[in-house]
Amino acid sequence: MAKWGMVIDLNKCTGCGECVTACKVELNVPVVGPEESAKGRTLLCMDILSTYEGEFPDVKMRTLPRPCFHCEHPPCIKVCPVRATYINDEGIVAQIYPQCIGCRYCQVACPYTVKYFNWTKPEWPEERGAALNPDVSVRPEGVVEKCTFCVHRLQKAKEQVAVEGRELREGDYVPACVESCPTKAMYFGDLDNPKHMVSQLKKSHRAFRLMEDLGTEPKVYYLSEVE
Amino acid sequence: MEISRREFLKYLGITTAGVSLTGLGCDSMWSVPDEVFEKIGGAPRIETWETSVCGLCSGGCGIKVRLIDDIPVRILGNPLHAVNRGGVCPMAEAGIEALYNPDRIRQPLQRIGERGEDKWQEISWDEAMQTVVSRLQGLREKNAAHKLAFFTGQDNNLSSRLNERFMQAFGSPNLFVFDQSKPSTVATYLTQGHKSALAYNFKDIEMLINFGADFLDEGPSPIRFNQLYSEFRNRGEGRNVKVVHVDSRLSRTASNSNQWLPAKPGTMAALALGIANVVIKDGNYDKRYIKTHSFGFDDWRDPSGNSRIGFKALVEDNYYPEKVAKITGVPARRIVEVAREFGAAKSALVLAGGQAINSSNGVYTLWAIECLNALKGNYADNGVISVPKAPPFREPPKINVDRVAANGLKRPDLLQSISDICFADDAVAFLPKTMLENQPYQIQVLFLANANPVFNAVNQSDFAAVLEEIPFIVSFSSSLDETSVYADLVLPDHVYLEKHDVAYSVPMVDFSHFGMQQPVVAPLYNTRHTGDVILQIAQSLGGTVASSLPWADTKTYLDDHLRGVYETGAGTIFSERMDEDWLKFLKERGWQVFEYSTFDEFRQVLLDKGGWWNPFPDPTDFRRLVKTPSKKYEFYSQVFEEEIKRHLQTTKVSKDEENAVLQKWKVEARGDLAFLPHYEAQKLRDNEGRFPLQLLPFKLITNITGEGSNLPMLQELFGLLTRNYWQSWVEINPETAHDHKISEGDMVRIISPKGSLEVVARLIPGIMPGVVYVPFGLGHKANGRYAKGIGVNPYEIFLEEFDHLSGMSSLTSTKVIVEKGNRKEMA
Amino acid sequence: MSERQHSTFEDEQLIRPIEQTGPGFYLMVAVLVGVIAFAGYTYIRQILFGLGVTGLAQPVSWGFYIINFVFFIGISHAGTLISAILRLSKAEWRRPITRMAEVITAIVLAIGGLHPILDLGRPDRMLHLFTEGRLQSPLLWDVTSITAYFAASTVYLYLPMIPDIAILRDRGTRPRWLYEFLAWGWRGTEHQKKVLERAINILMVMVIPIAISVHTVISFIFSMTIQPGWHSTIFGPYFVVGAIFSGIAALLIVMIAFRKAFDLGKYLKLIHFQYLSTLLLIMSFLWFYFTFAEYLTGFYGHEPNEMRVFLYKFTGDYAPWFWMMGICNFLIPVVILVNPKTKKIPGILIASISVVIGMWLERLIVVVPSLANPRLPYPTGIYIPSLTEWSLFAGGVAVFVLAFMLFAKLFPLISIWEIQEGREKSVHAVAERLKSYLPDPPSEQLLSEELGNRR
Amino acid sequence: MKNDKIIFWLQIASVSWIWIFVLGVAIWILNLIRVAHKINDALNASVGISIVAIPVFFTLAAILTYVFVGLQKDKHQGDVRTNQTGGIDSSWRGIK
Repeated sequence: MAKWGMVIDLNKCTGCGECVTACKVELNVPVVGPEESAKGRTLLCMDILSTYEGEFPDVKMRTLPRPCFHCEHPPCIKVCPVRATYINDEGIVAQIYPQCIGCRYCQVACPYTVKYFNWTKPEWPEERGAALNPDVSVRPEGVVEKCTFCVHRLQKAKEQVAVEGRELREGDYVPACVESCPTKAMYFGDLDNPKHMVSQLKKSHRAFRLMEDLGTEPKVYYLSEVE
Repeated sequence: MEISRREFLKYLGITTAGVSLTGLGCDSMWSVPDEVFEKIGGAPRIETWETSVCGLCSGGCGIKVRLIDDIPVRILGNPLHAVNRGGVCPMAEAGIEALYNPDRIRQPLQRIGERGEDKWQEISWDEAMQTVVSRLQGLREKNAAHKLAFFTGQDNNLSSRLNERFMQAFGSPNLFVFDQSKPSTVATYLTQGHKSALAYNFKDIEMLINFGADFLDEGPSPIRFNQLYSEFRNRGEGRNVKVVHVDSRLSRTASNSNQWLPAKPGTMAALALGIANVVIKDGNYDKRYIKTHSFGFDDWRDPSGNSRIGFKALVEDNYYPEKVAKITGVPARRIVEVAREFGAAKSALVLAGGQAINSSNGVYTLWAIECLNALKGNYADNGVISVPKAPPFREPPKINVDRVAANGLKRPDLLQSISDICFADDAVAFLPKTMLENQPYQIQVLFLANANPVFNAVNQSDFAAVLEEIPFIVSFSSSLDETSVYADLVLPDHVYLEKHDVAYSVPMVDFSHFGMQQPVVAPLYNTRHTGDVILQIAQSLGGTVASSLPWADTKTYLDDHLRGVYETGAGTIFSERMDEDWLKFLKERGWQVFEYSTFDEFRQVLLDKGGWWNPFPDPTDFRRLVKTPSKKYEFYSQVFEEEIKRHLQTTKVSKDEENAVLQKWKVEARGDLAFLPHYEAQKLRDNEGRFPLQLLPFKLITNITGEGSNLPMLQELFGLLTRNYWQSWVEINPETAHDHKISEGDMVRIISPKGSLEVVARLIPGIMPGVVYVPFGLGHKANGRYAKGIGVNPYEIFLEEFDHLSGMSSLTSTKVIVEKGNRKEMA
Repeated sequence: MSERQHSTFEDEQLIRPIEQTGPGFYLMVAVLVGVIAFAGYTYIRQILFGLGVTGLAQPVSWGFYIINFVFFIGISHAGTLISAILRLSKAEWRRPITRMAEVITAIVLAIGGLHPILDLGRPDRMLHLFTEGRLQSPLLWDVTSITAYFAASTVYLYLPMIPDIAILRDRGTRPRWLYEFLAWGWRGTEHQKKVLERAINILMVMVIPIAISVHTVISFIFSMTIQPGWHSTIFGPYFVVGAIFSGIAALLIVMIAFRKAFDLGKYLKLIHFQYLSTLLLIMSFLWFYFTFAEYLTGFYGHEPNEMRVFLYKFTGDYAPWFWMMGICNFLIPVVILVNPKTKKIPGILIASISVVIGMWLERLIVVVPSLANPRLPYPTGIYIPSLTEWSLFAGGVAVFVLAFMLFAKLFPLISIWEIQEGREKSVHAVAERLKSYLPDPPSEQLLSEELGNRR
Repeated sequence: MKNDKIIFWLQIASVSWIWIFVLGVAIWILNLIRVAHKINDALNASVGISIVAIPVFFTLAAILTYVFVGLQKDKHQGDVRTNQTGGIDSSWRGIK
């Protein structure tokens, strides 16, 4: 079985924010509006973290795209009381929206704070009509949501591959953020397949994962910047 | 913790784990389907893709639109497009919301309230057209064709050339372009005598010094620069480009550079000359080029035998690193390091933008920076800098000018009568000066298309006053922006996803190219392509106006142009797996890459692939391009001397006359110095220290033009990196903030002599102490529910200062005080 | 006949509130029902508009509901646990206290146990807990242990009440059928007494571990995650100590209130309050010890994430609450209760109220700062509860007071039979017991030998 | 007395209710174990908890039943309503 994972080359990333936008559009993540946003309820399944290092004039700004890390040992699924979040055998940590009771325990338990809660009913202007991604369900209010590695694309890819009668190849399945990254800083593939780019890149001496000491075994690797 | 997924799902009775593929995707066991959810269900879901060009800024990025059952649902980059190569910025991605924006104008509107009151009545197209045509006919009958003015926005597409053509055929010289991202050409003109926009080839450069151009956030085509900057540091060991960024704010461009030199705002000229000083001292410049192709580098004698000072002496005497360090705040050691590296680099490029241009000493700053390029010989034939040709469009038939039009065109345009600016080309900001006094004549009819000076000019209130006075204003906007609310009639344009156009010559791209914009969806509302409307007006006006614009609609007009490309067979349509080198290889061996049997076939392929490019441009021959009196690159600008002569309409200028003119143009230097690049300190009004801080704006990739504010997605991601969604903020250095007793998240009031703003404070170490930054883009007073009343517009409190050589607004001349406000920010 | 009967009954006073109702009662009920109705209204609004009506957000996504859940469950430890421990240790002064303690437990547990439901984004999907529950989640451990504790403490409240119910039944107090039904045919025979005593003894032993498990498991909600400030082995005992601490304080408040309202000075003497407040003082020290141990380990380890939460509490946004907690939980009770002059009813009341407030703050300090300081550089969130949350909190308290008042209307708040048993049996039993603790008296022979030697 | 009968049956019903409740809890936990087993998810945790939880509930129900049955024995001993000393305190005295 494949172990889907991502490698983000920080040396290539410029922090433009396209992955964030692509994610919002692809996953039909609603726009919450100014009032809700001011309360800190913006939904960003993909986010960019930025930090400043040093003091003027020797300052460095670092940007770090942050999807869900799809941990191999996810702390979120252990605590879910109703199996609304689970890890499948391809390593994708997913959320079942119709199952979620909205207790937000997974959100609280995630050491990376990648889970978001739909505090209000998602709304789009009426004029928008059906112009949403039909591959992804629109969340009801009151459930937790997260980055799914665009798992709907995996299913589409599998169907496509089945029709064409071949094996799944690298690049058949990539999440929206990876697909849209203008600087090609993001790689996606099977971490266990030595032919896939990601499995080679993760061995790079520049590769690291966030908070490896927690033992969560994230499946998103970063390649550090070259100074 | 292992769950077999299939079993798990079987158990849960759902097939797709929360994301639906077919049907509703959620099992009936639990699902409480939402209305939106149901809306998605049901249809057959046929997925198609259409290519087009993004129309949200002048970057002209190629896009690929995903349609489900002919409904556009997502916008991606067109990977074949030569400019953006598959990447798009957040703005383009959010473009889908422009299409479905609930505040779009759906029908021609006629004003029923007061000017600017935003009260409208829907009218039919016929009625609206009739009104416009009768007004225009009235002008021509009175032999006053010049009293029609046209304010447009971006001008690098073919439909805006249609506007130009219309204005000429009609007989008015008053077409003005309000494009913020247009690079200034004044410095180029002063040194080289031509006004061509320059483009840059980054392929072989080793070093890049960027003076203040926030390419990664502002563009033009910011995504192209994001790709370039990323590539600069990933070319491989030893081949990476060293990028030095000069700016007072650690922008994303600065942080993606190797080195950041924080120079005080308005002092970049000094820094550039300081670098020149070291380079010249080290003798690390292109001596051959300087010797044979430049003028005024060494001291020289004029025809009357007077000794004149040259660039070298000027720089060596005045801009040694220690002095420059004092002016700019950049340590001398750093200046020397950077200059040594710059000098040593085999191929190095210097670029400028942002506060280097938009400051009261902008022309001299740009000039000084350009001289660094000259020192590296970049205006020779090393291919680093070029002037790309426009694509070989077929030239449209000659414009017929009747008597009325000829009379109109003879009249000076609105800017020519302004005497206190040197070059009026980019001086649209000066329009209110003449228009308010009805000089040289009063404008009777004004057309507005994509121009929004009431929002994005520093003298926006003057523009508003101008609009109040104009008898008849027609807006072609698709949304009621700040400027359009002053219109009498709104003839709504399609949104870019609904119309045909050709976008070409994206600024700074070094090869000729164009992208095909095509409707990916039938117009949602009763709107019309502005090109069609212009053509129809021309037809209704009849006579030479009609015969000069003989096309039935924009599409035929565009096709007519494209035929030229088809017939010359130059370049190639964007294509898969055909990289530049491979195409070059083919071309060099004389093979035509693609051939099309008919024009229609060519056109179809163009639309499918998204555009055309010529990856192998002929190198620019600057020797032929340079049109200075000396026929060389002029460190000492004789062009400027000529300009003064032309201004005074004499051939001989006395010292006093010259000084008077310089005085008028707010140049402080006198004598030779005025004709050489030099540093002039900005004069900042700070009323005896009452305003201790300097206010500057910056832009964000999430809303490059400020016109993306009516897209909720962009509003929500506006301050993505600082997490200021749906709001403006001020960036302050922590030290400065401490001095002013401001802490992170405080509501603060920024007060300039002109007004005040209330925003949230963000303490950011990447800001120079003493300078505060407010993002541009929010603070709309109109433009729909998502834009109106969100955030603040810093331009409201900027002083109306200008660079009187270029007429550009100065954004570095405003001093402010920042006070702690009353309420604490929630969140 | 009944007149005479009543007048001769020694503990008449304990029954009187059941049989007579003053206007104050109705007024109080009206006010409480008003508060509860408003809380109900805000909850319905929350169901309609979603959790958006609360002050919760990213990253502080747990707030008042979880805080109150932990707080109320903590209060519930007043009762059953204290009464069981006192009974087990044969502390004779427990007699007038146990009933009240047990009632607090049963009521507050019901209220606290429902709080997680308020917190759900989708309360309509509650049933998923039963059909799809996942026992690895500490939330389900809570469901199980709170259910068990609720069942056990209700039984533990009910069984010792049977003889008292029989008294009411025999007096003919209305509604008669209720007492008839609840008395389970108690006649006070030797056999019945033995059965009851045996049952109570078993329950007493059983209820202690259950009670401890409840609060331990509640602490596990936090400590099972790997979040800084939460992931601590001390949390189980720390929460239990805190729970007993707040429970005693709540018990003292209730005792003082009903002593005043029902004029029970004869039964609840100063000595009871002093004994109980000594216990409170001990718990205060114990609480301080645990708090100290908890924070010292965090501080000494100086792990950056841990430190951020630590500093947020000590010097950051939550410093006012943190130090107020310290003052309320330690400084005030210790100062008041150490000094015999202030260790009187008013002082004890102040100390108790301060402890209840302090313990609520402690729950706040546990829940919010850890969430407000995510490990990755997100903005730290300020949590400001909305009116909905405040009104539901007030509603919870109102339900408690109302339920307690209704209980007092139906059943005696002080166990009549235990008082009587104390009067009649225990004086002698205690004397005997005391004698058994003392060294045995010297025998005759030794005594005479001793005398002989002296001579 | 007819009233007594009704009350007796109500008492029986309430005691049975506790058993229904306890059985319900047991069935619930067992169901969760079944689910956990079926999808191979956290079985040991489920079993562990059931081992502790189920006996506790049964013990509780057993105690209650024990008391109920125990009290039934002397249900009709000494008609209290005619007892002059009033209430149960007489029986306590009797014990002494």
